[in-house]
Amino acid sequence: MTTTDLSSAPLRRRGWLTRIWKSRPPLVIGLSLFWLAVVVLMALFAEFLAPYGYAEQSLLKRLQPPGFLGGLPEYLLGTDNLGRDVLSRVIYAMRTSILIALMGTVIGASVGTVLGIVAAHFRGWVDDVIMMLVDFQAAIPFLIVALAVLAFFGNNFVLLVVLIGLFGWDGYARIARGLVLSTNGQGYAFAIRTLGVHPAKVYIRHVLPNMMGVIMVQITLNFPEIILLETSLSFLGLGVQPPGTSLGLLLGEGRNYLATAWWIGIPAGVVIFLTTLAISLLGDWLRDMLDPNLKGKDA
Amino acid sequence: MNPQFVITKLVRGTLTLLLTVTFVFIVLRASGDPAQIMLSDEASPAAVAAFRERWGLDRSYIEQYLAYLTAIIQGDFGTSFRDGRPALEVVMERVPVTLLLGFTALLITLALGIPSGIMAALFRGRWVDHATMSFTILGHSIPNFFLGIILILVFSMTLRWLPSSGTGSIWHLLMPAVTLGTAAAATVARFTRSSVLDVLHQPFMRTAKAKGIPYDRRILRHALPNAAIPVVTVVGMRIGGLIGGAVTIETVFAWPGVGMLLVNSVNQRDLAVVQAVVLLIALTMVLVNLIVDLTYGWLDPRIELHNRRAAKT
Amino acid sequence: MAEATTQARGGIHAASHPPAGRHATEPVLEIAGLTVSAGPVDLVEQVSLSVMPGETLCLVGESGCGKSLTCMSALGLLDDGLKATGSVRLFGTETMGAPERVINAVRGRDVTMIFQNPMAALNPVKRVGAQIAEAIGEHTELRGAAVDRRVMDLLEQVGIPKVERHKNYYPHQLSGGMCQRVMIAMALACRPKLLIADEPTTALDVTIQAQILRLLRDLQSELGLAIVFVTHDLGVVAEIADRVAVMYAGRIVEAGPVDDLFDDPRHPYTRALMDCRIGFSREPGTMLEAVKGTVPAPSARPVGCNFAPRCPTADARCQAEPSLSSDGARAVACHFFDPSAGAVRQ
Amino acid sequence: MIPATTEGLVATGLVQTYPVGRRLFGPVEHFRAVDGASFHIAEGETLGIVGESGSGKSTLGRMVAGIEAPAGGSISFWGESYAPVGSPQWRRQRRQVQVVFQNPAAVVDPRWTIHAQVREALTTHETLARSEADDRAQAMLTMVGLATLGKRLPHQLSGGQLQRAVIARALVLRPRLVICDEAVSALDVSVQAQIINLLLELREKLKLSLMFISHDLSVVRHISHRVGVMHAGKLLEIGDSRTLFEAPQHDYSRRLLAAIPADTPRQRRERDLRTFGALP
Repeated sequence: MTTTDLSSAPLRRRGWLTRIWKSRPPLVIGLSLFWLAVVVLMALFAEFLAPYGYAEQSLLKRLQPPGFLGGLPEYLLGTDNLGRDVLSRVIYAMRTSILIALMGTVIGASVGTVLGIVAAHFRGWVDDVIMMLVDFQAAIPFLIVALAVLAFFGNNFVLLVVLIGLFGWDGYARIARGLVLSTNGQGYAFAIRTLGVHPAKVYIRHVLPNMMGVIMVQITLNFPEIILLETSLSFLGLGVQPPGTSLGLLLGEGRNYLATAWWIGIPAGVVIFLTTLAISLLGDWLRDMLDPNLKGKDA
Repeated sequence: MNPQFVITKLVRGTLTLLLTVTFVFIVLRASGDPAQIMLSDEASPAAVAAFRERWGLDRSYIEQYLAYLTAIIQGDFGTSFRDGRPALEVVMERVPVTLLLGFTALLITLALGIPSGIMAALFRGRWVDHATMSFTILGHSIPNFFLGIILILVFSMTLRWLPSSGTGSIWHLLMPAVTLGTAAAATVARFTRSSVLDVLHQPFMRTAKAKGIPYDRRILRHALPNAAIPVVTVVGMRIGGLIGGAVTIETVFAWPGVGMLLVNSVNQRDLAVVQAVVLLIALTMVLVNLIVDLTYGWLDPRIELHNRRAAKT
Repeated sequence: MAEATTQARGGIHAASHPPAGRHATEPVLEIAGLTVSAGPVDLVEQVSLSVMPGETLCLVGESGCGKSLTCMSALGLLDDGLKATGSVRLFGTETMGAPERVINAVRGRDVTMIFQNPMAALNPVKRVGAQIAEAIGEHTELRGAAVDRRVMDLLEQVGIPKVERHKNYYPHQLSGGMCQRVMIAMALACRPKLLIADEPTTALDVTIQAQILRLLRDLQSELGLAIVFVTHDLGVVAEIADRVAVMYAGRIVEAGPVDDLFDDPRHPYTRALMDCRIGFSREPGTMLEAVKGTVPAPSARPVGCNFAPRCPTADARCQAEPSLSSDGARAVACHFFDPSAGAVRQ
Repeated sequence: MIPATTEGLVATGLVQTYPVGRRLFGPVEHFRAVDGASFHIAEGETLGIVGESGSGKSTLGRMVAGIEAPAGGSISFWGESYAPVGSPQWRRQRRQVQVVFQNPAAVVDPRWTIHAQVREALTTHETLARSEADDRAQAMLTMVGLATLGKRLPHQLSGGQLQRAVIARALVLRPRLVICDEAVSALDVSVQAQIINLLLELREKLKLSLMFISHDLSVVRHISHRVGVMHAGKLLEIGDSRTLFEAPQHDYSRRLLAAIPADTPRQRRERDLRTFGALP
């Protein structure tokens, strides 16, 4: 009864770094949002923003350094070994990578959340089977599984998206299951059911809306990893196939020209890095906002 | 530790392995005629027939599955069509190099991640904390293949300090191991920090203080043993990440290990080798998880909860 | 001191439980003007109290009134981010603002503490015997087998059966009541003079609570130790207290000998607490005299008397903060209390 | 006292078991949480159940509430038996019997206003025009003393107010029987008195039957007509509240009653004198 005595408003000593970090909305969050907006705009309007087509070659202007480093001014980030504009290729690659990651996230979040709810609702063997799959997924590095599947089935876009969608579903399932179990046990979902409300209504009206915050945070954790998975696969030459393009593929292509024309690969790498960084920062911040108790203690 | 706990974990590990084998079997079957896929196009009809006979492809799926399972258990993963040698042999000769890389990376992960996580938690809100947290976010966000390329660009291409690829000396090992280790270190540091912070707020820490135990011994004797419990789990999980990461890193640095073998085999569709690698990794992960679980049981006496329900007033 | 005044005032407390060790005059704990704040919010305001050797002082109040914080401040155990000002003297030595080693010299040896949730208050990965041994090793010259002997003595003293076996148990293998006994054994390890008990029986069943209270009383008369006992339960107060301090919304509103307080509560809040008790002397099924409202959050405390918004007798004067005025035995923080008249005017 | 009638709830030989420590090999062991409890609750009567933690009193409450199906024994609820848990008929029966839990903050949806939550309970069982549902929810909130607070979200209410809201949500269904499982245990004493008064008042007004489960014997004694003592899954004795508290039959009941703290320090000394013959 008196446990609340101590929990009231613990405040911390704050240094200047902390103040910047925790100012509202912090500068880093503003920058992250700005960068994500740029990425989304580029992905949406690639046709209008890219100065050239992504496959448009001009063999006479191969391997030009970036415009601002003494190259041709019309190629801001230079050209690659086939004389294609690096900037345009990065913009189109953003579209592909973001699109795949978004689709993958939607698939993973929906599949995972639904399976988690199903496991917690039915308990018993259904729960056992789903949790066994979750454990299995967590036990084997997903990149290996993805490589194996691609090896056997060959590479195609749909398979790639489905594979990437299946990455991370276990996280959502675990979270959804935990939340449902706790609210079903002694919590509001259980209490509302004892009023006679149909379980389906309880899940749709009460449980899912209450879960959205945590799911959103999980998405911000999962999204960067999904981008990394796709770019890793493409980097290894096993994801998006030429003539299509993806940030990972660009970096992979650029790897062969590191010594002579580093600008072919590096911009794509920077874009991947900044995007995952922005989402991670945003996720941290979101988590702080959503759950003040967790402030700074999260994992 | 009680045998019940160990047996449960062993059974679960075996189950995971079985699930992996089943998964590979299903993928193998679903992807078409194994004889066609596993053998190269130039294989003689006799070889195809022998293959069919060997794997029982004309029998029912259950029988095929059992035949497959038996073969796997006997260590027969098929033949690499590239050089005609048993797949297992092809894989095993790559294992030592990968282990060297993996262990070095793991050492870097632990040496970097755990102390910085502890320091960040103990000096929460100070510069150590902010530096660590910034490092963890950067480490988490930067793709390891990109980090590898940057390192090559800086230390091999520009400064010419380190070799960019291959094996042979400790200098060859340095960049791949650092690249592989740092990302995992970020996760470990972050988790260690949160775990230590969590423990610092536990009531028993206040008890220790009330007992008059000085700060350093409170941390050493009470906080860290408790904080270690969840950290062990995350280190175990990161080992999976290291294996996944090794695939890309070995490719970036042309490190001739299992990861590079896997990528090349996938590219060339040398499926016998692919399945051998996948099953071998699954076995490794199961062993790692078993070790983690046993460590866990050793660190945390509460694990025995189910068995010894004792003296209640 | 207090005793004399009480008896002079009417002598109705002939059977009053005399505190042991009254010969010593120096208080073991003396808190003056203690304020605990979290940033701009004061959680505990201007609390003063003292504890004499051998006596039991009960700190009573509802949740959020600051009684636990007051105890934590006394031992320098406040969480980071909470700031305490004022004066805390343990055995005559000022510890507030003093370096950690000053308080560590007495903390765990002369003054010890037990907590509300005994299971969580013990380290889950260390055997209970080892946890007691740690306290002994920290503060005494005992080593090796002597420590072990002492651990078993202590466990026996607090009524744990089969100590040989139970000392090797982990906390989760013991029940809540047993864990609290272990906590008490640990607290007694170095023969303290003052024990601070923060709701030690709240999480326990009523039969276990009775055993623990009994144990504490026995130990007190045996060892002559002073106890500060925090509780929200007036029944527990009746069981164990010599003196009582009632806290409301961060302040002490009334303090005095336990019999006086039960016979004649003077602060309206104390009276309200007494009224809404459901004792066995009350006729079942009757409406209780419930005071309206709830304890305000620390950030939402009213101007003036904290109890005024809930007080049935409040008037314009209560806009100002009442001071704790004493008539010798009793101290009451209420504008309606007249120390010279000895009662609250109605 | 209220006469025992056939109207009401009759429980016969209730048993509940839970599997413990699922083992790999060997039979599943069962823990008997409730071991043969028989009693009845008449219309308008309050039955108190006291017991320490782990005595099975909450499990008993959950069976009587119909939330858990008993492993053995039977329940007749005003002559009707409970439908299988989760079935449509079971959901309709929820109208008849409601539960008020210990921790009100955990059992309300944090994102809905309390008015909306009370209304949801109502519209689950009745098809009503929006305005009528609103009015009836508001009337119920007024009855529990929350007339002006309906638009608030749960975190904007104190513990006592939230418990009132939970009571309103249960009572808006006009149940015959309400099970209060430690309903006032988590509240501060001053708030606890308010809620007990509210329950006494509503019980009268709505002719409710109550099953009042608590570890706090004084509270149970105050509110109950009859009281049952539970220990280790067994209902040791059950009887008229006054008789039971004055002359408990069972040895454990006597021990339990002896453990209750004294009302005043003087009572404590008198008791100690009786028990130990001398002051300590």
